Amino acid sequence: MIYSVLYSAILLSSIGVVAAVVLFIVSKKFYVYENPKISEVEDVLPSANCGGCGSPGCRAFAERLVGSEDISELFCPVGGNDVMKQVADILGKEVAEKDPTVAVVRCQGGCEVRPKTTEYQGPKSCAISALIYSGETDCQFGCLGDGDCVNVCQFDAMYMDDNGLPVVITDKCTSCGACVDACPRNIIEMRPRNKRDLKVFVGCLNEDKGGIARKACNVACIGCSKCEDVCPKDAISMNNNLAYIDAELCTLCRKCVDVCPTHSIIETNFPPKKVKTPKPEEETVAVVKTEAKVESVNNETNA
Amino acid sequence: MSKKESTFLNMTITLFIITLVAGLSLGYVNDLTLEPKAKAKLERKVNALKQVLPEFNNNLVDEVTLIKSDKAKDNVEVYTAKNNDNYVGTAVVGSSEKGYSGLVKIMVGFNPDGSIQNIVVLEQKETPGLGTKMKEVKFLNQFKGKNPSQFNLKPKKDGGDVDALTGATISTRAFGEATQMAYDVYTETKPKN
Amino acid sequence: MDYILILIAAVFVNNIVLSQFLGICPFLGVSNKVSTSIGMSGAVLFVMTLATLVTYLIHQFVLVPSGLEYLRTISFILVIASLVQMVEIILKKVSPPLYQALGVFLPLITTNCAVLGGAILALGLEGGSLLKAVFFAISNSIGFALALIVFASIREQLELANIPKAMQGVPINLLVAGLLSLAFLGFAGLV
Amino acid sequence: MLKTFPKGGVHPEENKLTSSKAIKRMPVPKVVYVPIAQHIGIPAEIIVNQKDKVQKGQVVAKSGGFVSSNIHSPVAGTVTKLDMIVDTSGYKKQCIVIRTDEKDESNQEIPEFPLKKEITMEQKDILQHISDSGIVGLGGATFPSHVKLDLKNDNKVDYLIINGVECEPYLTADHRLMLEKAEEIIVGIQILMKALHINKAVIGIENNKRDAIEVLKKAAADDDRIQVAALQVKYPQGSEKQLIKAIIGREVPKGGLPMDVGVIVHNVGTIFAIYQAVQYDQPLTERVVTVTGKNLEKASNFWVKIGTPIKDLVEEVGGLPEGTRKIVNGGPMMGKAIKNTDVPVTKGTSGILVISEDEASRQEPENCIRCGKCVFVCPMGLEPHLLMNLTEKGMYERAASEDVMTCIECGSCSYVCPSHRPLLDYIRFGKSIVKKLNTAKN
Amino acid sequence: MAEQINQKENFLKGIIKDNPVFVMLLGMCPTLGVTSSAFNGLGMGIATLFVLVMSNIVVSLIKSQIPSKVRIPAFIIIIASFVTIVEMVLEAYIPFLFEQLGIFIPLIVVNCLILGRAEAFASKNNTISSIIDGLGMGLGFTLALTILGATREILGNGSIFDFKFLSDNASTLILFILPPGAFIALAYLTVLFNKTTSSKTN
Amino acid sequence: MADPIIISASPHVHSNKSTKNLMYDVLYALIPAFLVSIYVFGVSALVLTSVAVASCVLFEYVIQKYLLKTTVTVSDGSALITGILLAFNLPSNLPIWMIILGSLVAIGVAKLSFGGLGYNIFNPALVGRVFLLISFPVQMTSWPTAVENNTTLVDAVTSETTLGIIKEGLMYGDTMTTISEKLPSTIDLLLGITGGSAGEMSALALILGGIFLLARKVITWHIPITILVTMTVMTGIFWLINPEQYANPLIHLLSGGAILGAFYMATDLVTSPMTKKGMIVFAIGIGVITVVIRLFGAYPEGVSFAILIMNAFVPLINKYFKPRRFGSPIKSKIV
Ligand SMILES: Cc1cc2nc3c(=O)[nH]c(=O)nc-3n(C[C@H](O)[C@H](O)[C@H](O)COP(=O)(O)O)c2cc1C
Ligand SMILES: Cc1cc2nc3c(=O)[nH]c(=O)nc-3n(C[C@H](O)[C@H](O)[C@H](O)COP(=O)(O)O)c2cc1C
Ligand SMILES: Cc1cc2nc3c(=O)[nH]c(=O)nc-3n(C[C@H](O)[C@H](O)[C@H](O)COP(=O)(O)O)c2cc1C
Ligand SMILES: Cc1cc2nc3c(=O)[nH]c(=O)nc-3n(C[C@H](O)[C@H](O)[C@H](O)CO)c2cc1C
Ligand code: SF4
Ligand code: SF4
Ligand code: SF4
Ligand code: SF4
Ligand code: FES
Repeated sequence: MIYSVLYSAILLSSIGVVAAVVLFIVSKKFYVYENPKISEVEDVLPSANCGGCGSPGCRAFAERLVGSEDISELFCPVGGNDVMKQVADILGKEVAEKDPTVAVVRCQGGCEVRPKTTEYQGPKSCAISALIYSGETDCQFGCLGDGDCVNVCQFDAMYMDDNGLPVVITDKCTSCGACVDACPRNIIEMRPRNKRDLKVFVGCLNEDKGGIARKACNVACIGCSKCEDVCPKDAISMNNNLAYIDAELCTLCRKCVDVCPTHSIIETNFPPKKVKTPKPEEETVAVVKTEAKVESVNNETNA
Repeated sequence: MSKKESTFLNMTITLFIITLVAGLSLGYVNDLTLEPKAKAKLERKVNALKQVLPEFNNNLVDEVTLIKSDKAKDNVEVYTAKNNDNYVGTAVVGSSEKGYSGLVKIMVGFNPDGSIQNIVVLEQKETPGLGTKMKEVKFLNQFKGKNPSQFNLKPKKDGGDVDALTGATISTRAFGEATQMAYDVYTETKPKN
Repeated sequence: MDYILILIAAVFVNNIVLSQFLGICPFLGVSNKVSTSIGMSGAVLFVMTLATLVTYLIHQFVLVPSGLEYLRTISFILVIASLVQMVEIILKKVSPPLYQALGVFLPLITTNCAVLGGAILALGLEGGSLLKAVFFAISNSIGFALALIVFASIREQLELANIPKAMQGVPINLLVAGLLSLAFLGFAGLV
Repeated sequence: MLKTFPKGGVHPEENKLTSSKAIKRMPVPKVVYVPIAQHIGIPAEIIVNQKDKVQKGQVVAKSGGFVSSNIHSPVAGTVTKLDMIVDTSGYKKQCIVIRTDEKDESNQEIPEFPLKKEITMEQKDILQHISDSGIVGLGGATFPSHVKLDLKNDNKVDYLIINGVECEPYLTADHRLMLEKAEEIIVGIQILMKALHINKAVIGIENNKRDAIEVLKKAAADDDRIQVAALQVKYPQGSEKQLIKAIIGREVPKGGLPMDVGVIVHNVGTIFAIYQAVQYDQPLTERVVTVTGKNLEKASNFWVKIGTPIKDLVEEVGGLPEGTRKIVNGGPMMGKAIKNTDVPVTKGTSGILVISEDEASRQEPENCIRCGKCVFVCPMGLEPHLLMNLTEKGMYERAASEDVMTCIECGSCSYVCPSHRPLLDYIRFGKSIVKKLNTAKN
Repeated sequence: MAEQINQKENFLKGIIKDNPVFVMLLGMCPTLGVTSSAFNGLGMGIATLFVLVMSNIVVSLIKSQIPSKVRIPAFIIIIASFVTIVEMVLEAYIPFLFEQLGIFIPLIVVNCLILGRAEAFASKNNTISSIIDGLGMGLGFTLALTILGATREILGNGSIFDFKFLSDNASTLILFILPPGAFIALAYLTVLFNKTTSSKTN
Repeated sequence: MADPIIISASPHVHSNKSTKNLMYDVLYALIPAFLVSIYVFGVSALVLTSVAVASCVLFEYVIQKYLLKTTVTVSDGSALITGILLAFNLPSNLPIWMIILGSLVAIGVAKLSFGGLGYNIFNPALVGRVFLLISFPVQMTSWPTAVENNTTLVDAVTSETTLGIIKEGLMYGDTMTTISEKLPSTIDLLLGITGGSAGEMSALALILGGIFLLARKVITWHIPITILVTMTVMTGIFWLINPEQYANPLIHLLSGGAILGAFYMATDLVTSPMTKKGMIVFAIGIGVITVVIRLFGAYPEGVSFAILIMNAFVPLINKYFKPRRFGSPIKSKIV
């Protein structure tokens, strides 16, 4: 009986030795080097695979990070500076701090202020309806309201409100930029997140002349230049009947907000001002304003 | 992590040692279980025999006789049971290829008077829920105590005495045929005392 | 005739995946595209045939004579694992295009029940011979390929369907496999 | 058996309500809105300023590049504004607004030119003239004709096919034109044949316009180079690829042009415009427009100045009927729905279709039942259901490999789908994305 | 590694969060192949559990002695040894189960669950954690197999653990003890599992 | 303006065919066969059909509304057809609870689990039927005897189907000559005075409905005719080789589910290929598999399995038998 034990040991160990020899040859002859740092970097990346960094997925971005000499140009918007610091630690390279950004919706043309003049029938998609015409209202620059941006947001950071406009939940927004790409109208812009998420920006993209714009939408920028005049920092420029606030220059003084006759300029997360007696004809506008503040309340509780 | 370097020598040695240990321990366990394994195999057959035969105490499995039969491909196993050297019955393995899905193999135990003591089904591939019902006691019971010389092993549909399984006349037929074969062999080999 | 029966049995009646439940992991895993499933099938065909050939020889000429049948499992798996690696090396060197097509699937195959299971099943064939065992392995691989490719094409189509959320992913794949297996029951009794 | 293209196609209700209505001349509008992008390609460049006086037929916008075309003032008057006006694309586009000078004689006189048969112009002058006259394809694509006719030497074109099919339901503009200007069209064909050294021409006409077939046959009787082919009634027979296949059996290769099989296709309207330009030096400033709709009192065909607001046309036929829900620029299969009647007529406007409530609404889409009807009717051999699904699920690469780009947007698939799926909507979107991806790749 | 492992979590993860069958889809062949009755499922589960725990122990003990290039073959041998032991023991002492499980016993070797745990866990953690991991995973596997087996047995045979609760004549859904039933039952059990676990986390 | 102008993309007109139309056409086509089944099997056929239809529709409603919480689409009529076709494939004396179970499997498992109408890979009614056949072989293979002008409530007498008689006879070792004495006459087969599933017996009534479907362009000839021709050729060859072992083609065509399957089940739009070439390949597959199962398999009847098996191949067929793209090289190669 002891023989059988012996036999089995001999047989198995000879197979084992043969296997070892074979494997040794394999490992010697066909050695493929892969930088172990790639997987290390990949581990710290958020694995959202959103493409916000410009690479097709996190793994590809990790490869690019490891492969590049200078990674200060590369940035993972989802992970933000924290992640980039970790990456830099792993790679022993410098990263540039990026101001955190957040998506803002530059249109306030909800149902009440921007009357519908036609009815669209077809797939509910901004990109598709934009192919056939300028939308259900007379404004051909504003939001189409079919929510392509909301659909592409992987982080549930957007929703369509009752007014038919998208709203960004700034706390959830990772600034991946997917919505910016999805919007056929370029309504969405990435703007600096600033302290306490304070922002001042023009909530309109209508390039039509004042009268036409105003007729299409109550809160349209009519290109009156009052804000440009009042801005102490020259942060506001006028182009094609439309004001634009340069976030780099803007100091959040909010002088422009008050002078805008159509309330086109949106401020977020500022403490409530002393209540102005609302002028009667501005009732509809007031609705929009409270809407904007609802958003700010949301953010402050979480910030 | 303190992983060892992979060099030719330590790779070979590691695998050698592991396989050696594995081989030794497996050999050892095999030795340990060799006997129980053999016993277990035996027990299965003995169990079947116990079910179909009256009490016996001879070593049936070793005393199997193989009989040639024109109805079966292989030799037919016949077990002669004795209790204290008294002949108490015979178990015959009968089979039929005419099952719904081919082979049906059963073991039939006969009392010395030729009546059926009991039957167990050894192998069958019939349709679950139809032909497989032949394994059920309800079906098997109708054969107990019957002597095939008086009890026609064909299903009633074909003029026999067997209550067919619902929806499985073919299986019943095969079962009857296998039993008949067992009986035929039994009558040929029945000890004449 | 024997061989035809083996083929029909392995491909349709006792399909290795759909009724023997071997190689389910690659069946579920490498079946999202028809093109990859074809590559996988090719790799399985190759490895399975080779593995059955070698293990059959080992069994017949080493294990049985020395009375070491109980080492079947461990020696088979070792041989298969080494074999797969070796094939990988050789393929890489001899035929890079073939390696591109099949090579990526090779590591997956080591831990694939179908190969080990097929090798073990081949030992139990009635009236077994080396040729029969190898033919059996080929038939099984064809059965595997058939199931895998059909399944992959179904999955490609389902990619475009609006499957209820709860059913997405694993459940719907299992369900398709189940219904496929249900349909294949129709071949029962052919052999 | 009448000729037709072999695969696909549908046969919607023809509804040619206006085929017996002779073409009437619209009164000269008070104001015309002339968009600078009336053709495929680069928009023309405006060369007039506000307050400029312009003559009738004067170039007001010059061809802006190789694939572009001149635009002429349809009236004599004053440029009042250069403005953004919603055009047929649904978007505001640059327009030249011209107020008609009521005193200017050229606006009053109705030019009915007598038939002029002999072709005196030299070959290369002909092409130059076509180019100068701002002629673009009037069959719907508005592709600048001089580009199409600018044959490279290595291209052997041996067939001129004249598209008189007018397979769109409702529309009768080409039909009437063929009836009323048959001789001129034949001369136009001869002009092109001379210009391009082609000596085989076929006029393709669907069999629901038998009178036009007769008339043209008679007109072409003296010239045995010109044939008239009667075709089975089937949409989209008018699409050039299908038409070529139907008439001479050649198949334009995937991604290719008619030229690749030695054919040039022109619409009868274009031919007439070429005749006018070559024989009488008239630039393209007016065209035939069918104004139609089941509820219109006086649906008819009109000679309309380019730039006329559609409002004027609608007034002419008795105003928008009660319950109008949709106004289509073009036919019901390929036309574009427009936002309002302020939109001006352009070179591409072949008809105005006014649709009421019950016809206008789309039905709710349901799941695709894989009936394959869209596959059977697609004249291009595509699988519309698959293309739509792929686009919907964002699989543009696969859509591209399934030849989404070869879709001619005929709409047969959407028309026939029993589940009311917006197939073409998605396919068009898919095409736009694939095009973007392709340009990004190059 | 200095990381402190919460042993309770380590144990529980295999049962719910990373359940090898419902979540990780490991070892599908035995899962589908042997579960025609609750008892078979349980038996297979326990056999796997045994191999899993034992190989985890051995691997974690000798992990630092194995050169990384032969890691996988070494693990395979270790696993295969235990599988062979199980095979022999079953054959000797529970022959009935041995026959029922058939080819799936040697196939425990290629059950990705075992190699996966050896590779992903035991080769990186200490012995105690590895045992607990093996126990958790093994129990999760056993549980899943038993549930699947029980479901199929109840539906297909009107019995559970061979205890027949329906009369002999009652019609049962035989389909469920046949191959298609395995796939279909597992499909819907997975849905159920996902539903219950996801509603728990919410 | 009260109602604003509608903007939508072209085309602006639509054919008047809708999914609902198609489904109801199938419904009308099945009426003759339904009447025959009532005539032959009496009230039980009526009960069977109504239970199957009601439960299919109900399951679709309940599952969509309460389980999946999606839009309810019962009004498209597809569940109705699934119900009727399921019923037509069952023996009319099947216990009610089994009918309901079959409907649950057809609708819940085979259809809604895949996302509902249009997304299923396998023919729901057939999945339901095969599920029942395998689960309850006894009940599913004992058919009530056909009686002209049947007025009984419960059929106590069961009988064999034509194919069952042949299969069993051949298994027993009989030859076709002796077996054919037990078979119903060709006229009875045509009219449907024979045992079998509720709706599959009357070849004449089914063909009548099939012609209606062809005329209404709900289906094309490719699938049904190819199936029947393939079956005729296959069985014909075997019959010519040995008429004692193999039944003649006419019996094969007129018995079992051949006609029902060919005209109503294989043609299911959702689960059949989308090109004519594909349809012919699909139909040849069904014909061949059916005959193979009938002649050599365990089951006397193979149409259901054959259709289900070929259903699985449909995505593959669609992939490799695409319509020829306009303007692609004439010899379209199979990629
Ligand atoms: C799916 C299926 C499986 C069957 N399985 C069996 C079987 O295992 N055994 C059997 O005798 N008959 C089986 N049959 C039934 C036979 O074809 C035949 O109908 C039956 O034996 C007639 O028996 P009866 O006269 O008792 O109804 C099966 C039938 C079908 C449709
Ligand atoms: C679907 C479809 C239908 C068309 N129908 C017509 C038609 O009926 N009549 C016509 O002249 N052109 C029709 N065309 C346009 C022709 O394809 C082609 O562009 C035109 O005949 C070229 O002539 P042109 O350049 O003079 O316009 C159609 C195009 C498409 C895509
Ligand atoms: C970029 C481009 C270049 C073209 N070049 C030519 C050309 O050189 N010759 C020609 O006959 N047609 C040319 N065409 C016109 C097409 O053949 C066709 O008439 C036009 O796209 C409209 O056809 P449809 O109405 O059938 O869509 C060109 C079209 C495009 C878009
Ligand atoms: C011609 C035609 C045949 C059909 N055949 C079936 C069938 O055999 N089984 C079925 O469940 N539904 C059938 N339907 C209904 C419907 O297509 C089916 O329920 C879908 O498969 C469900 O997605 C049929 C419908 C049509 C129009
Ligand atoms: S809101 Fe826009 S930028 Fe922010 S996470 Fe969503 S998609 Fe990305
Ligand atoms: S912001 Fe842009 S993408 Fe979002 S709903 Fe509006 S138009 Fe659509
Ligand atoms: S896919 Fe394109 S070419 Fe084909 S039918 Fe549809 S619109 Fe016409
Ligand atoms: S016509 Fe409509 S329902 Fe039919 S296959 Fe095409 S998309 Fe699907
Ligand atoms: S358990 Fe993974 S392939 Fe079988």
